Amino acid sequence: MQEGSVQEAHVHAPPGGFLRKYVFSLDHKVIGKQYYALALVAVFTGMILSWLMRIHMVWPNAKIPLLELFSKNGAPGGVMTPEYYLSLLTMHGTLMVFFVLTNAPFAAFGNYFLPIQIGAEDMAFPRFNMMSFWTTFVAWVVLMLAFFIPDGPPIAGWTEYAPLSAVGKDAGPGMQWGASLWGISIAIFCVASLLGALNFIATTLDLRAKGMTLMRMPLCTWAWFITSCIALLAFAVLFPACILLILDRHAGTSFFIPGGLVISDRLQPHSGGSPLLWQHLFWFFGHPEVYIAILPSMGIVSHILVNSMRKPLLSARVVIYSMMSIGFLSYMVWGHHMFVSGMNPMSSLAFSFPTLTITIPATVLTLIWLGSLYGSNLQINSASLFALGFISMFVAGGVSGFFLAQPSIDIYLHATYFVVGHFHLVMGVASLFGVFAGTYFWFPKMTGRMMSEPLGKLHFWITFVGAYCIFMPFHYLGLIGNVRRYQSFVDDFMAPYIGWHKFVTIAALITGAGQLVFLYNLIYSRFKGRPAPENPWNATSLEWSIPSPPPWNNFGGKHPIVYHDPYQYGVKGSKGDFVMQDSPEHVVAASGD
Amino acid sequence: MGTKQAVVVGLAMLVVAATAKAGPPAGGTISGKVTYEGTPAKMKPIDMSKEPSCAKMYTTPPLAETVVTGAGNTLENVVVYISAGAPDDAVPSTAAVFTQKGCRYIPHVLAFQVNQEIKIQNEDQTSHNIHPLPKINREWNKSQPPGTPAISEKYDKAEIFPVKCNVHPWMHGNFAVLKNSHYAVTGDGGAFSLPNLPPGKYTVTAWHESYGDQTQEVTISGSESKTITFVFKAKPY
Amino acid sequence: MGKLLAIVLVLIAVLSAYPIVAHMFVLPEDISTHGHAIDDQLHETMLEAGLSFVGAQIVLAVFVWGFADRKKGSQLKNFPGGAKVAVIAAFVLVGTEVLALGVLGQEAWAEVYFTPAKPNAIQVQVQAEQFAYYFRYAGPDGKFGAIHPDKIDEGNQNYFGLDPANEVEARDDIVSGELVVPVNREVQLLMHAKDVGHSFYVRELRLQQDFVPGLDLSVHFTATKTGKYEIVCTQLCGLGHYNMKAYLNVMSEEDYEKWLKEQAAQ
Amino acid sequence: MSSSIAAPISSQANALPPNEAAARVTPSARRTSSSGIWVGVFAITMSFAAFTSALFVREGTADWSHLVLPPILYVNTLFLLASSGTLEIARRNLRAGAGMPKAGAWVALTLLLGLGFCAGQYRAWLDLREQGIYLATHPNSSFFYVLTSMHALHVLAGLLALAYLAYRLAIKQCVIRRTIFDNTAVYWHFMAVLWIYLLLLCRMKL
Repeated sequence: MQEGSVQEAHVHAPPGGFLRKYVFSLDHKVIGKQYYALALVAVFTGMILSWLMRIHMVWPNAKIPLLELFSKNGAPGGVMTPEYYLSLLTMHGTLMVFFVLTNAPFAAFGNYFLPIQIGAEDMAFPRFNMMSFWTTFVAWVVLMLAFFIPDGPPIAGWTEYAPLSAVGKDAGPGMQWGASLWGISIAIFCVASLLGALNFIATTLDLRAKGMTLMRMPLCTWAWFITSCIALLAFAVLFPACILLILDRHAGTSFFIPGGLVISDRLQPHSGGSPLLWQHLFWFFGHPEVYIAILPSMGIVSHILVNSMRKPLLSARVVIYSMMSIGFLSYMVWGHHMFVSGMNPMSSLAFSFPTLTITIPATVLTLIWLGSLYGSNLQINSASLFALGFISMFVAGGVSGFFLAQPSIDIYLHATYFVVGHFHLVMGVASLFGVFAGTYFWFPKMTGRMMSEPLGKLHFWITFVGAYCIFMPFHYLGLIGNVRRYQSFVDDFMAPYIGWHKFVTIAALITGAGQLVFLYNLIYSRFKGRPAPENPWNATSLEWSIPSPPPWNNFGGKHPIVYHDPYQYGVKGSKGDFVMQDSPEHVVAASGD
Repeated sequence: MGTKQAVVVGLAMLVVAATAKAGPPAGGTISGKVTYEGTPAKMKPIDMSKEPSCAKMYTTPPLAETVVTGAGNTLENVVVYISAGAPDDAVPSTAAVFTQKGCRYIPHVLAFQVNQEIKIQNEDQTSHNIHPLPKINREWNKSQPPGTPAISEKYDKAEIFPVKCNVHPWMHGNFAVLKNSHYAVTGDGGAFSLPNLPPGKYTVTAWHESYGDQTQEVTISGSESKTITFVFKAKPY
Repeated sequence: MGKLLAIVLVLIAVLSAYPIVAHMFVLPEDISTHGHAIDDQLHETMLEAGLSFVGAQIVLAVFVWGFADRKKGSQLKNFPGGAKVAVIAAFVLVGTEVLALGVLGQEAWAEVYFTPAKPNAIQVQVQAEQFAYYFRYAGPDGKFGAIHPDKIDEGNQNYFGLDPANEVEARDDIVSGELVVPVNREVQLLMHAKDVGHSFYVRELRLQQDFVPGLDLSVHFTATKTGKYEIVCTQLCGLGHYNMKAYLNVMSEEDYEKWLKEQAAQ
Repeated sequence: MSSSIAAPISSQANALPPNEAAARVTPSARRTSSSGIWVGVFAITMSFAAFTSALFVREGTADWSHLVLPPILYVNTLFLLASSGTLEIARRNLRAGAGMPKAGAWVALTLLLGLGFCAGQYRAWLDLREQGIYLATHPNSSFFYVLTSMHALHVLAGLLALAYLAYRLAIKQCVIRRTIFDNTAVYWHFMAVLWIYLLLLCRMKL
């Protein structure tokens, strides 16, 4: 049946009709753009939420008039209530982790470029592909609904720890229907991601062009492939967890709710459930999710760096193996989120070791990137700036992992701003830098127009410096024991440090505003940008061997044949300094491996 | 539903108007006091150390208010009302005010009429949360940061139920939603008085949050005033 | 532009390191017997992590400075030793770090979790609830009254759901909103959650432990310095999470006895 | 793989004898959907593994009681196993180049057996209800309902695929690509295996 769809989608004339072309398109390129658009909406929503939170946190009694118009209960008289702060916190986390960090680097770019980079005309199952996007879209709609129901979004944080998330309205405002919507939305999202991952894997395994051996795949294709393997496991586990949560909430079961709980003066009619069960199931997904967010960016960044260095990496193989081992290890470390959660202290040590071990492949990657820079011919442009920024951010966020990986230190640092700084840098900012780099690099191919370089560079400087100003202080505040997820700091202990929080808030406002430059650049260049040539960056991989933007069937019915490793740069004795993957030209000594 | 109430209210208004026309009502009065026998539980002091802004408002920590007694075994915070015999009254235009001050509810027991507006205000420097726990009325749960406007609410069914603050566990009060205007909450001295009762046979109910309720039948003829006493059984624990 | 990036990278490395080096953010004073181990561990890690951070940023800066925007046709070089060096370096440097930190550095953990509380430790039951802590001392009889969730009546200050009417043990239990302990005596906390997940965090004690509903855990500590310290909740527990706290009051032995008597009197 | 792309549209393919139609499917194309189905099987296995681990954790708690499985489950099991058998026969027929109606009939039989299984499962739930055992009665019943219903959902998906096959073969009497048939078979057999596993799990743990 899927075969049938492949044919219908591609054998005959290009897809006709507005709906088939732009809405329910089976074309992986359109679907990729749709994912990108959704992520863009989500990221700006999430950013505005973080603004509101930061403002309220440092000026707790500040009136935000517009907010009252948006939610009367959430902000009576324009002053945000404690529960609404938590609602925003939950929605910020959920939007960013699921709809931005999972969608943008993985689903969006993966959909658009994975098939092209392996020389395929489309995904293995175009219908599934369309379904995954629209299912994701439904998940997003369901989640956003929480803003518009009377009791508002849930207040249990993006981890939705049971029993807080499981007992329903007694747990507080937002925990009646808000939390249910959350559970349903995430369950739907899981299905979508499973379909997507399945599609990616099948495509990579089976639709590679002649001569495109696994080892000849570009590094970002590898990253997307490994990521989809991780996603397949992770979401397959989160889905059951959500089902059980929803049953606890609405069917009166007791999977996560123990007996004898008295909440809001009411004895809860449950018995025997295990709150730790939720934590285990959630983090078994949750930690790999971190790598689902970061791995694609690693791939994209490597792909772009090689191109702007005009010379191969020290070793593409090592990069691939490192990414594989990160993916593999990511399944043995979820417990490090639960060091102080009452888990058996023995297992804490058991989880700590692999967690520290992950730093080895991560360091290998970093050293490979750095080492490759040596003696290169580095071209500076918006794309490569963000790629270099990624390395800097990845290191900055990575080293703080050393602390949190150790149970004994985690006793002190757990649930402080140190953690917030850590995961925002390494998971949030770093992988977004990958997305930005990818955008500046591939925009010409996706739209047929170049993005504005000056604006791109301006965007980089604001974002790069801004991100450090926001997230570095978090580490310091964590060191003095500043607890996270507080809507305001009521204790005198924090008084001397509020200044730092104010600084962060202002930095966040400026950096956020800086993203408008990016938005403007996207929209402006899409329509008014300089027309892009077929291969503006003198790159070697297959996506640059076809027109910009690519025709509906990618290779115009031709069937690329691959002769080389993906990164033939600085090749001696060839016309240019590079040889494309599909050029039959004989390469004397392939530099690199 | 809503319209039905409107009708009821309308009728009630007519009744009131009629009586008003008939000149000053031959107002009988039921008055008396509420006492207890036995030894009531000793009220423990409330530890507010977690909320310094409130704790510093008291020189000695205030006591819990579930059982407040006065001289001569009198009992405070008892709602005395006409549970049967009197017609539903018109909804008063004035709002009943419920104040959060020093992390306590003032008054501890707030009695008001069905569909009467209640205004809940926060006079503290901290954020409070108001979470009434009715069984038949609509339940809601709102927070009230300092300096925000008063919360205005209504209840459309007669019911007596507890009110709690989710942020400060010790803050517990009670809402008594009553059908007619003939009610009183005993204060210091445990005395109450229900004036302006037209002649008739009435059921008077006294409700206390931890001792439950008692009823007495009272018949009023003309403008006589009757005195009754409610005696509750106090438990040491 | 490349040179500028290099400069900014160096600036970032230096400025990020400054507040640490200048001790602008010092850990709160440690008042526990096990805390020093955590602090040592943390400082050692800080040194290693800090060096790797600054080092990496500066190497990045140097290479960007040296090799960005070179003039056309300038010679490409390969990193001496190529990938091998990188891999070996990673394994040696980080590998030893991992071993040092991960294996050797768990004494603090061991002291908190693998050594049981001494038999003479004072037992205090702490109940976490939305949004406060309540502490229970067994009282003269040294026995805790049983907990009956259905008997909980907060308006009446019965936070634990005790049943003094029917249980003698419960009558003399002392319930306080403040954790009062004698200095230099080991205290064992019996942790009980009334409603949802909470956590017990005292910065100065270097102690953090979640409350898990339905699962009564226990931790033990010895406070070495008298004074008042903040206990805060670090596990998101609902709308009042930010306001969920209590105080740890470390007293001299005799003050503690006095306090117990006063409480018993009430 | 492009050659498969260049293949004529299905309506024309219908006209062709089976072997030739099969020939139109290039190796790469056949691999495509087959690795797809295996990845899918893997994902489903993972989520049932998650349910299982949840069960093991929950089993440790005090309120864990015992649940007597409705005997009809064993009958259902036979239905499901039989359906796997009939599907294999259908495939043999197709391979042997026997007429499509014959294969179609066997597929239809498979479909009926599958429906029988679902009906039986429903019956089992009713039996429990009559005993007053509902989803939330105790953890065992919760897990029983969750596991069986999740499995039943997956079976229904399989039934849809079977219905499609039966329709194409028996009624339209047209060729269907062998990969589709094989994948459906893989999925359907997996459903049987999964059910055996769940049955044993429920029998031992619930």
